[in-house]
This record gives sequence, C-alpha cells and structure tokens, in this order.
Amino acid sequence: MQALLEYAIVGGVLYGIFFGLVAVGLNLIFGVMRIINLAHGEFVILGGFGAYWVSHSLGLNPLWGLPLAALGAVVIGFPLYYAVVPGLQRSRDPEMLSFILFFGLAQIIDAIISLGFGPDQRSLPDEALGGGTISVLGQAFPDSWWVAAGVSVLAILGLWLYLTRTRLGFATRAIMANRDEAYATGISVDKVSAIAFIIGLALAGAAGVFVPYLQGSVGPGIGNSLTTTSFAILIIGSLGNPVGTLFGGLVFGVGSMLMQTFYASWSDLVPYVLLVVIVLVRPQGLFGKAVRHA
Amino acid sequence: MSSEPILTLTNVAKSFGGLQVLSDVNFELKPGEILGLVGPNGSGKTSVINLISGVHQPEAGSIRFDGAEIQRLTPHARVKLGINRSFQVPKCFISMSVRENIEVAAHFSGHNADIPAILDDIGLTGMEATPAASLTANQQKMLDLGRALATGPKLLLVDEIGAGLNPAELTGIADLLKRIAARGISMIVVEHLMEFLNKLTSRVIVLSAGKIIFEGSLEDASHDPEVVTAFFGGAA
Amino acid sequence: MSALLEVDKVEAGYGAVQVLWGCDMVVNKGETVLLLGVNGAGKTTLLRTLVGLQPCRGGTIRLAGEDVTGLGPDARIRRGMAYMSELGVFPTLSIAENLRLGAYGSSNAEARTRAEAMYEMFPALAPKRRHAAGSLSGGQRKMLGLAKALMSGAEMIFMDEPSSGLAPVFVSQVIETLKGVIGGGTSLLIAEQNIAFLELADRGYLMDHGKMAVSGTRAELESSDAVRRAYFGVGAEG
Amino acid sequence: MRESWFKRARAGLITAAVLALVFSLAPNVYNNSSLLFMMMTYIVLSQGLNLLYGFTGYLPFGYVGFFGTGAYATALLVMKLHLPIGLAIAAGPIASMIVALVLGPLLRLSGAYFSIANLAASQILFIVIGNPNLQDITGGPYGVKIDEVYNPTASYAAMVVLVVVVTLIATFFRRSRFGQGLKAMADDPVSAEMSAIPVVRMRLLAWLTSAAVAGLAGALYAWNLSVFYPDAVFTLEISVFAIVFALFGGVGTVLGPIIGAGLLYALYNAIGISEPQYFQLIYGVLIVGLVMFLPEGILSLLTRRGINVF
Amino acid sequence: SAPSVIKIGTLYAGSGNFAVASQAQYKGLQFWAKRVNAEGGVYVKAFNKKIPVKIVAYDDQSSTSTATTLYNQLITQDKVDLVVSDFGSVLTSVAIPLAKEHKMLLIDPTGSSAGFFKEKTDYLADVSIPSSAVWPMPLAKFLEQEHIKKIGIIYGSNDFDGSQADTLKAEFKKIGVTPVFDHAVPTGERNYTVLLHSAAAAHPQALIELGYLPNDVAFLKSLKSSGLHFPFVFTIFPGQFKQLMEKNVGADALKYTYSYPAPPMIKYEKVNLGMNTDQFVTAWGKTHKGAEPNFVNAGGYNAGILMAKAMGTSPKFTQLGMHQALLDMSGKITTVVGAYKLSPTGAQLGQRLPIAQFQPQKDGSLKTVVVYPDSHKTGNAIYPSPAG
Ligand SMILES: Nc1ncnc2c1ncn2[C@@H]1O[C@H](COP(=O)(O)OP(=O)(O)OP(=O)(O)O)[C@@H](O)[C@H]1O
Ligand SMILES: Nc1ncnc2c1ncn2[C@@H]1O[C@H](COP(=O)(O)OP(=O)(O)OP(=O)(O)O)[C@@H](O)[C@H]1O
Ligand SMILES: [Mg+2]
Ligand SMILES: [Mg+2]
Repeated sequence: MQALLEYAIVGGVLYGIFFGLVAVGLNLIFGVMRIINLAHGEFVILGGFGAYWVSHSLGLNPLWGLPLAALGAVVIGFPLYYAVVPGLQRSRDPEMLSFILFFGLAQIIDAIISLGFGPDQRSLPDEALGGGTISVLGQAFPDSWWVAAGVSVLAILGLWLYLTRTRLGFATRAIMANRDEAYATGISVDKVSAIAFIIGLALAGAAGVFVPYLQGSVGPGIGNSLTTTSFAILIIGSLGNPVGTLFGGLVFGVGSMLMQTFYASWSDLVPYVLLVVIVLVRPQGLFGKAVRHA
Repeated sequence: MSSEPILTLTNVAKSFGGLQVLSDVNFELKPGEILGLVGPNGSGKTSVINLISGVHQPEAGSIRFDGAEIQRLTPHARVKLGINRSFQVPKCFISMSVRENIEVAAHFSGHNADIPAILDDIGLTGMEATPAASLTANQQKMLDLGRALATGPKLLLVDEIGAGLNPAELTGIADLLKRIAARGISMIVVEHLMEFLNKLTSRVIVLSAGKIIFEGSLEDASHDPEVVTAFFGGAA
Repeated sequence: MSALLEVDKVEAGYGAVQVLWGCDMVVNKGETVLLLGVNGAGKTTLLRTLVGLQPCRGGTIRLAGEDVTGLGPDARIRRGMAYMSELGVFPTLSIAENLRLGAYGSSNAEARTRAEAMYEMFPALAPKRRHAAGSLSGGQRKMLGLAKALMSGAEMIFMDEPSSGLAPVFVSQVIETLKGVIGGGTSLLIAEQNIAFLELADRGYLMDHGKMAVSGTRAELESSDAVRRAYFGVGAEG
Repeated sequence: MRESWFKRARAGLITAAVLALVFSLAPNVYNNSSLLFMMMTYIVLSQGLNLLYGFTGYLPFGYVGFFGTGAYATALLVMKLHLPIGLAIAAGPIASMIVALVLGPLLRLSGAYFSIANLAASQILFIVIGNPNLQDITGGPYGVKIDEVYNPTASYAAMVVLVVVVTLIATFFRRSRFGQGLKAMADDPVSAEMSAIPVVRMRLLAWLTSAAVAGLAGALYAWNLSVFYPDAVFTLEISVFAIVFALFGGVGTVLGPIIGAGLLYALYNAIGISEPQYFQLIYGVLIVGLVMFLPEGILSLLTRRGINVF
Repeated sequence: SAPSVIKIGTLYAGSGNFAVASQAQYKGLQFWAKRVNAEGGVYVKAFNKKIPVKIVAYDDQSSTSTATTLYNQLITQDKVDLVVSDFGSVLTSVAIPLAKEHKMLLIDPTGSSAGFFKEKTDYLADVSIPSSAVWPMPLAKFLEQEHIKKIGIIYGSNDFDGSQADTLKAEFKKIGVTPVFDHAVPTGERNYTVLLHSAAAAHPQALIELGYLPNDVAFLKSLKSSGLHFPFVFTIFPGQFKQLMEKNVGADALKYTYSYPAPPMIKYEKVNLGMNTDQFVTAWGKTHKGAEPNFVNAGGYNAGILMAKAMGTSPKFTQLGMHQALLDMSGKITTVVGAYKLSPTGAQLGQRLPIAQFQPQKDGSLKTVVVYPDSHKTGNAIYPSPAG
C-alpha cells in the first residue's frame, strides 16, 4: 500500500509537471490577449508530429522537436498573430470572437494533420530518451518521464523568469493587467503580444514532443481533451501566472494518479472536481489576486 | 418630520485581508440632514458608503435605517427601503442609453420616477438616446446620480461627485444637491473640496485611518489641529 | 524659447462622432500649459490624441520639430512623452511594479531612485508597495497614476486632472511636487479644473466643443470673459 | 411611453410563426428529417445559450451538461420506470433545472472562471453518468435504448413547438424589463443592485431558464434518437457548436442565434454532403474567413448600418 | 425494372476517435466494390443480371449527431439500396432506429454491442465481427485450460470493452475464478504507468487489457518502459493491427503478448464465398501498393461479399428479401473472416477469434503463433513468458 502510494505520488508529480507545460502556453495567450485558443491542443499535437517527423524522416533524436517547435511557432505564430489578433482586439468582444475563430483554426489544423499524416497514432522510440528507468523513493519511472518533467520545469521556470525578470516579460504582465494603460505607458503592445503569442505556441509545441512518451502516442483526435484539461489546469492555478499553472498541473497530476491507484474508473473526474472545488473556495484560482469592485 | 435619526451606525468595523479599514465608527444622521464626510485619501470614506449601501458587510457593529437594522440586507433590499448612492468611479450600464439607465432603476425599484425631471437635474436633457459609453467620466457620474434618484431614495450617499469639476460646475452641483435635500432626502456627501461642502452643510465627520477623528462644524474642523495635519495640510 | 510640442489643426473622434475640430496648440520647452474647458469639451480626447491613444484623423502633431502624427503611443513615449490618464493603473500588479512601468524606458537603477522619491512624495503609497494597485482607494489610485507619470522623467508630460479626488493636503503636495518638476525643465500640459493649478501655469487654453476658444498667458486667461464664464460661471465669484 | 405588450412582442410572434411554418413544411420539400431535426435542436440550444450569455454575460462552456441531463432523465424514466413518453419528457427540463440549482454557486464566478468551471461541471456529469460502476442506474458506458417509444414524426413536431417556445422566451428576454435588468447586471452588477435589481435571484432565474431549455431539447433529442451512448449527448462538440452558432449570428438578439445556427449548420451539412473528403478543412476555413470578414456576426451587417436588430 | 446501378450507402469518419478503424473498414468496402465492378457488377437475382455498384459515402467525423443526419440523407435523399453502417457500436447505434423506421436493412460490419441484438428484427445484420457477448469466449476457455486463475483485468469504460469484460468475468465465475485486479478506466486513458504498478501489486498470473487501439498502444508502451513483468499479457488490437502496433510500440514491447489473431494473421484457406485469406492478401497488395490488409479491411470486404451473395440469391430485390437471404446463408458459409452465423436478432455468432501469442524469433521478428483452439493451433504457448 505504502509503495503504491509513493509510486502514485512520484508518478503524479512527474505527470503533473508535464501537464503544467501542456497548459502554460494557453495561459500566456489567454492572459495577454484574452484569446480563448480552442486550437491549443492541436498546436500540442503539431509538436508531437513534428517530433515524430524529426525522428522518423530525419532519423534525429526526437528532442530536436523542441527547436523545431520554436521555429514552427515563429513561422506559424508570427503571420497568424498579425492576420487575426489585431483585428480581434479591435472588435467589441475579442474574447468571445476568438472562441469561434480558433474553433475554426482547430478544425483546419486537425484536417491538415489528418491529410498529411493519416488518422492513426504515432509513437516514438523509448531509447531516444534513455530507455532505462530512474528511481526516486525506490519508485522507478522511465527516463522519458524524467526528461519530460525536467524540460517542463525548465521551460516554465524560463517563462517565469522571462515574465518577472525581463523588460519584455514585465511589459507582458502589464498588458495582461490593463491593455489600455499599457499603451499609455509606452509599451509596444502589439510587438510584446506577438512575442507572447509565439512563446505560447512554442511551449504548446514543446509539450507535444513529449506527448508520445507520456500518453503512449500522438494522434490527430486528442486535441480537444488536451485543450479542456489545459483550461482546467490553468484556472486551478489562476490566469497569468506560470508558476500557478505548474502548481495546477501538479494538483492535477497527483490527484489523477492517486485516483487511478484507488478508484481507476473515476480518475477522469479529478481535474474537473478539483477545478470546481478550488474556484468555489478561491474564485480567482490558487494564485490569483482579488481586486475591489466599488 | 420626526427628529429620530434616520441612520445610525454603532461600532461599525471593517477590514480587508488583515488591513483594518474602519474601526469603531459611530454616528447618526437626522432626516433631511446633509452630513459631510471628509478625510485624507484611503481613510475609509468610500468604505463607509459601501457598508451603508450593502456593497460590503461590516464585521462588527450595527447599521440602523428608519428604525430597523439593515446590515444583513442585500443591497437591492436597501435600495427598496430608500438608500441609494453614487460611485466615486462611475458605474453606469455602458451598453445602454442614458434614458435606459434611468428607466431600469425606476422600474425595478417600483418608484414612479419623473424621468424628464431627473434628466434635467443631472444636465443630460437632450442626450436621452446617447449611449452611456460615450459620455465623459463626469457625465457618467451624473448619470449615476440620476440612476440613484430614479429609485426615490430617502437617504442618498454621494461619493466625490465634484472631483474634476470646475467651480462653475461645482456651484451647479451644490445647488442641485440642495434642491434634492429640500425634497426631504437625507444625504451623506463625501468630498475633498471644502468650498463645495461649505455650500451644502455645516456638519462634518472627519475620518482618518478608519477612525472618526472629528465630528462637528466645518468651521471648527478647519481649526482642529489633528484634522489640519491629517486632511488640510499646510494649506488649511 | 523653442516649441517642444506643436499641434496643428488636429481632428479626432470616436466612431461616427467627431470630437476635436482643428485644434491648434503650442507648448514650449520647460513651459507649463493648462488646458481648461467644461465637462465634455474634449480635453481628455485631445490628450489621448496627442499621446497616440486615439487616432488622429487630421492635422499634425510635432514633438521637438519631428512629425509624430503617424507614430504609435510607444514610439511617441520613447521620444519623450508621458501620459497620466484619468484613472488608469495596472490593477493586478503591485504598486512597486506600477511605478517601475512608469519608467518603462529607463534603467533599473534610475527607476529605483525615482521610485524612492515617489514614495517620499506620496507617503500613503509606501506601506502598500507590495499590494495590488486594484485594492487602492480612488485617491490613492490617482496618486499612483501621477507618480507613474512622473517616474518616466519625460520631457513632455500630459496630465489628465491630476488633483481630482485628492484631499487638500495632497493637492498642495502635488502642486509643490510639480513645481519641482517644472524647475527641472519638464514641459507640462495639464487638463485640470482646480483653480489652485493656475499658479503653476505659464499659459493656458480654453476648449469649447472640441475647439480652442481662447488662449493666452495666465494673466490673460484670468481676465478673459470667456474663461470666467466657462470656468466660474456667469456672475460667480472671481 | 412604453409600447403595448403586443407591439413589443410582435416581432417575436412573427419570427416564431415563420419558424413554425418553415419547419412544419420543410419535410415535404426535403425529407431528411434528421437534418431538419438537428438544425432545430441547434437553433434551440443556441437560443437557450443566448438567454444566458447574451443577456447576463455568463458563457456556459459546459451547456451540453444540461442537454445530456435532460436526455438521460427522459431515457431512464422510460427505460426503468416505463413512464409514458410525455411525462418522461417533462422530467428532462426538471432534471436539468435541478442540476442548474446545484451548480448555482458557479454563478459567483466571473468571466473565464465561470465558463471553464461550467465546462468542468458538464464533464463531471458525463463521467458520472457513463461510469461503469453506475451501470445498474444509468446504463453506464452501455448507453440507453428506448426504441419502443421511437417516433420520429411526433418528436419532430415536439421540436417545432420547442423552437416556437424558445423564440417567445427570447422575445420576452429581449423586450421586457426583466431582460433589460439582466443586461444591466451584465454591465455592472454592483450598480444593478443599486437599481433595486435582485441580481442573484434574477441571474439564477436566467440560469434555470437556460438550463430548462437545454434539458427539454435533450429530452426531445433522446426521444428522436432513442438509442445512444453517453457520449452522444454529453460531447463538448454540442456546447462548442451552440456557442459558435450563437456568437456567429449575434448574441443578445432574438434573430442572431436563429440565423447563426440555421446558416452555419446548413453549411456544415452542405459541405459534409458535397465535399466529404475535405469536410473539416473547408468548414474550418469557412469559419475563420467569416470571423475575419464579419467579426461582429452576421447581424452586424445590419447594425453597422444603424439598423436596430430584433 | 432493373436499376442501372446498385447504390450502397455508408459513412466513414474522416477525423475523430474512430477515424483509423472507420477508414480501414471503408477501404475494405471500396476494395470489394472495385472488384465487382471490374467484373461487370454484382449479380442480382431478381433482375437476373449484373449491375454495377456505386458507393455513396459521407464523413461523419466520428460524431453520432452528424452520423444520424447522414444516415438519413443516405436513406431519404440518395435513396440507396443498402445501408452499411460506420465502424463500431457507437456510430452504428444511431442507425438502428432509423433503419427500422425506414424499413431498411442495416448491414453492420463491426457494431457488436450485445445491446443491439436483444429482440428479433428484420432490419439489422452484424456480418463481420462476433457480438461482443461471445467475442471473449475463447480467451476464457484458454485461460481455464492453462489453469491460470489469478487474473487481472483493466478495461475501458465503453460498451465494446465493458461488455467483453463482463462476458469474461461471467465465464470466470462459472469456474469459480474472481479476478484479483479488476479496474475500469476512462476510455480516453492514455497513462497506464501507475495502474500497472497497482496491478503488479496484486501479482496476477495473467493481465488482460481490453481497450481501443490507442489504449492498447499506451498500455503496451507503459508496460515496456515501466520495467514490470507479467507472466501473461493480453490485449485486443495487436491481433488486428499487428503492423501498426509493431511500428507504434515496437516489436520488443509486443513479444510474448497474447491477442486475438484476426485474418489475415490467421488464415482461412477453405472458404466458400469470396477469396480465401492468401488470395485476399495478394489481391489487396496489388491494389494498395503492396500494403498488407488488416482485419477491419477484411471486415469491410466481407460485408461487401455477403451483400453481393444476398442480392445474388434473394428472389426479390427487397430489404426483407435480402435479410432473409442473409439468414438463409447462416451456418453454411465461411469467408475470409471465418464462419458466418447470423442469429434472428441480427447478432453474429460465428467468426470466433482464436488466441495467439507473438513469439520472438532468432532474427528478432515476431511470429504469430496460434495457441488456441486446437483446430487452429500452430504452436505451444510460452507460459510464463520469460522476463527481460
Ligand atoms: N469612448 C467614447 N466614445 C464616444 N464618445 C466619447 C467617448 N469618450 C468621450 N466621448 C465624447 O467626446 C466628447 C469629449 O470628451 P472628453 O472626455 O474629451 O471631454 P473632457 O473635456 O475630458 O471632459 P471631462 O471634463 O468630463 O473629463 C464628449 O462629448 C464625450 O461624450
Ligand atoms: N475591496 C478592498 N480590498 C482591499 N483593500 C480595500 C478594499 N476596499 C478598500 N480597501 C482599502 O481600504 C482603505 C480605505 O479605502 P476607501 O476606498 O474607503 O478610502 P477613501 O476614504 O474613500 O479614499 P479616497 O478619498 O481616496 O477615495 C484603503 O487603504 C483601501 O486600499
Ligand atoms: Mg473613496
Ligand atoms: Mg476628461
């Protein structure tokens, strides 16, 4: 029993950290641009297929999918941002409009993946990320999990440093807090947002590289559930805060694994029940700040 | 008119996240009276209004209005009893026209409001159809006041309605508030501009750091050393 | 004295509504100019247009001789403008972070020194420096907004009603502070209704229905009938 | 002066009559009644969602939860208690209103927090109902089968009635003081309280109405489908479609959701039937294109010209 | 009079959960159509001549509501002569009441939910895979024969996996066996690491995972990378999609795993309708650039030849006539997917799948060794499987 518990917790931590990475890009894009990126999961999948392509067609280590994700985010994100976001922002209700627009985008990406790669799942060789196991507390987990968790922590930490320690990051947070005032402060709102948008996509793609390891495979149909789980995680942690998202991921990961150990068929409930309970107790999420209304 | 107080605050206290914003607040208001509420920024004036109007709940003490305790009532219930307010930061219904803003309040309070008269009072006659979103901040504040008047209040809480107005406009507002008071409506007026308050009332309460440090006439207040340091500064 | 800001026949508005109808204005280096006008005259709109938050539909705006009409607010602010809006702060950021953003273009060290000066100027903010700006009272927000604008160290600062909602004790402090700022060679364009600010001004403009109705030195304004009518009301005390 | 009751309701009555006529006659022209039925279902769902989102600003991402609840309540009452179908259908909206009451505290949240918490709630319902441990009660993953009451004609007629009813409810929201009060709350709840609007109660009322509409739609859908798995009535796709359709047409109006759902759903099928290979791609491109060129929804074509849309 | 073409209506999923299997089935059906048309069409007895067939197909995107409208479109607008349902129980379910309403015979290649076949009907025929109520019988029998009593089961929360688990457990119960580990997991489960650990703690002799294809991939991958070892591991899909699974999870993860081997992995040489397995594989390879067909491809093809046979034998070209023809063939026919046995309620009771084990060869490849039943047996099970 004890061993199972420990195993579930260690596994949950690793899995949860990884899911922090899955969700953090969504958080950034939502926080800065108030864009409900319904295509988030599809961008994650694109990252997964990128890694698959790197590994199968180029014969490289799938980790080369990480720089590829960054490159892809620039190539896709930059024109995409300027094509849709300023227009959205000028509209009356950008948040809601983005909902439809990115729903359409999700359809397009899904279709392109299906046409390009076919409908079936793809996996990556374990050996590429080590193939052995590493133990903590006597609990062995595959190397790939540790690599995924390590990269996730680094990426989220990097994002946190970016947001809190760099001028651009600071400007990014200012835009999240009050877009109009950010303009009035002299921040190049469009440039900073475009960068945030690209970073958000790159993080989604980077998470995708590890999806074949943590989820067994990557296929075109899983975008929706990745998007919804990500939304749950980011709201658990609170909008705008990457560390909050990491924490949200941990809560989700450990919760799911414990549930899976003891009541497997109910484990799907975990993120949702946690989310509902947490926002009812703390309406601004675990890491959010309240502001006054009168 | 009876001289029973229309409003009584007894030992009212409020804090936000460990910060004591108000403590031991006691005062009374007579029917038809205008009370000035002054104090440095952040001293708790808006908080007093929030507690009376029900936007926030006090942690301790009681608030009586018209003979009944009201601190447990919802804000809309207090509006029906006859309490209303304006907001320091205007809060109109920005997707609606000026007229609709007032109509909505009149309808839900069940008060048979004379809308043209109110529009005239707040200086928005001729702008009935203008969307509230395109009013200036000051016009929005006036619209807020109009919305409050439309509910037929007995007690009106006015939060810094004069901020950002020029002397001519201030005189106009002072006249308006006096006219309103003359209809038998009691008022608490939060304001920093002494000339303005002076036109309205002689009785003021001075808050500082959440406590009442002075209660009496405006004239006396400007000689009270504590009030002078906290509120008037060297300019007094 | 050379002109720092030259505004030539500027037009602006919101959607179908035109608000500014050919505004002309000059602010010289080191000068303090007061912008007067009744409620809704277009003061806020003019300031927003000057700093680039509102598109300029006609006319030109020059800063230190350079045409900045087509530039975005970020570019204008980089060239030495700053703007204090009526109510704006970053509600979810702390006071300290708000101040730091005020000095967005400056180095950390510089920002730190200026921030300390601001806490001294507005002692009410000091104990709350780690709190979210969204928790401040109306007047405290105003102070923060003002402090934020002053943090920029810009050459040309636009202020929209810096004193409204401030207690008398702070109004006089603000005026003292601004005197110091003016002494340092900064140009100010202040939309303000508090007569006390007249003592700061070198010159002023009176706006009426989106046009410049009157302009002149302080003395000229004080004796202008139009100003007296608009500002003090007919037959009111002088 | 306020117009008479009839004058205010006129546009709604006309709209309802036109819809009733169109959908009653359509099967004679085009007898794929499933498609017409689904189109009505989406009109109802988009309108029901509009009642909440368009008038209170609360976007229920998990709207499908009420739909599924209604469908399951009806199906289970027929399956387990052998209730007559009429009664079982009446239970649909009741069940979804009970769920809405339980979820009432979610209304304390705002913006994205509400939307996503609501989404979570719908997922919880789905997972619970489809759980194998509850197989004896809900049928679990095996779904439900009530083909003994299967009646496509009658369920079609019932859906026509529901379209009319929902149009009238939306008209009431759009043209009554109640609806105006809701809009006021959406703009500023504190100010709304200060206008004597019982914010909490009215919001709950809008929430319950919207839930009941979805529950009833679900009940009729269950009747029309008669054999289905939990997935079929709880899939998020239903929420997303209802939202996209309503937003696309224009929320806060009566016509918007009707036009949005009618048009986009028709397009969806037109593409699916004519170009099945590139179905998803074309539909996606179309939606993105529409949003980019008509960002305020179809009805903005009119509002932009200053025409006040009903 | 005779129609100029026989219209066969069907749906496939271009995207979504069922896309892989659905497209495989659709390809199988297309393969059949191409072949009959190459021979001048299908022989229809009622008209006593060959008539070309035309497939009318729409994309339902794995969505049941879309599928509903599209089935209806096939029936009411396209007025197809026969309806073939999309893959699996979920996408088949909504077609059942519609078919009944419009008095159309629903040819159901792969919708195997036991729930569909509760009462007698003239409008449903499950033609290509056994009803899930009988599907796991051979597995239960095999475990009994091997005296494996400590059994762990992990299954997906859906009709397909759930009813197999139920059947299996009911069979175990008959011989007094209760699983030592028995967990349903969400159908979308992709992470079995922790679950495998819990299962290992119960020390089962055999671990059976019943899921969809992605579940099996995730399960086998997790098992491989976890370093855990079970003496006997069974999953469903390697036997149907061996190539795909080998590509996805690697031969290493598949070795010693048991599965239901489906044609073409097992061979039916003596068939009396259509091609036998070898012929099928060869023919498929010719039209598909050398690719090997999978079981669902065979299922699609099988649906086609059975329809053709029904049209070729029914004296009247009516739905009821063809249903009767399908019933009359029951028990008399063996095809590429095995013996064909249709019950009056439409359930498929033939075509039981044997049990096979993937045994590693010296050259590193995996050999599919059928270990049960004896009639198909090609070798002995290696039990317990060697660790490492
Ligand atoms: N967002 C907006 N949309 C439409 N019209 C607006 C908007 N903001 C202001 N206006 C209109 O523009 C005109 C000028 O407004 P502006 O805010 O510039 O005036 P102001 O002189 O600053 O007034 P105040 O003293 O009240 O601050 C007003 O008639 C106002 O109604
Ligand atoms: N909702 C809240 N959350 C946190 N702090 C609050 C809240 N409301 C008020 N405060 C704090 O309480 C104190 C008093 O605020 P209040 O708004 O009552 O001041 P005020 O006297 O109205 O000031 P001003 O003249 O500037 O409007 C301030 O320090 C403010 O920061
Ligand atoms: Mg205040
Ligand atoms: Mg202004």
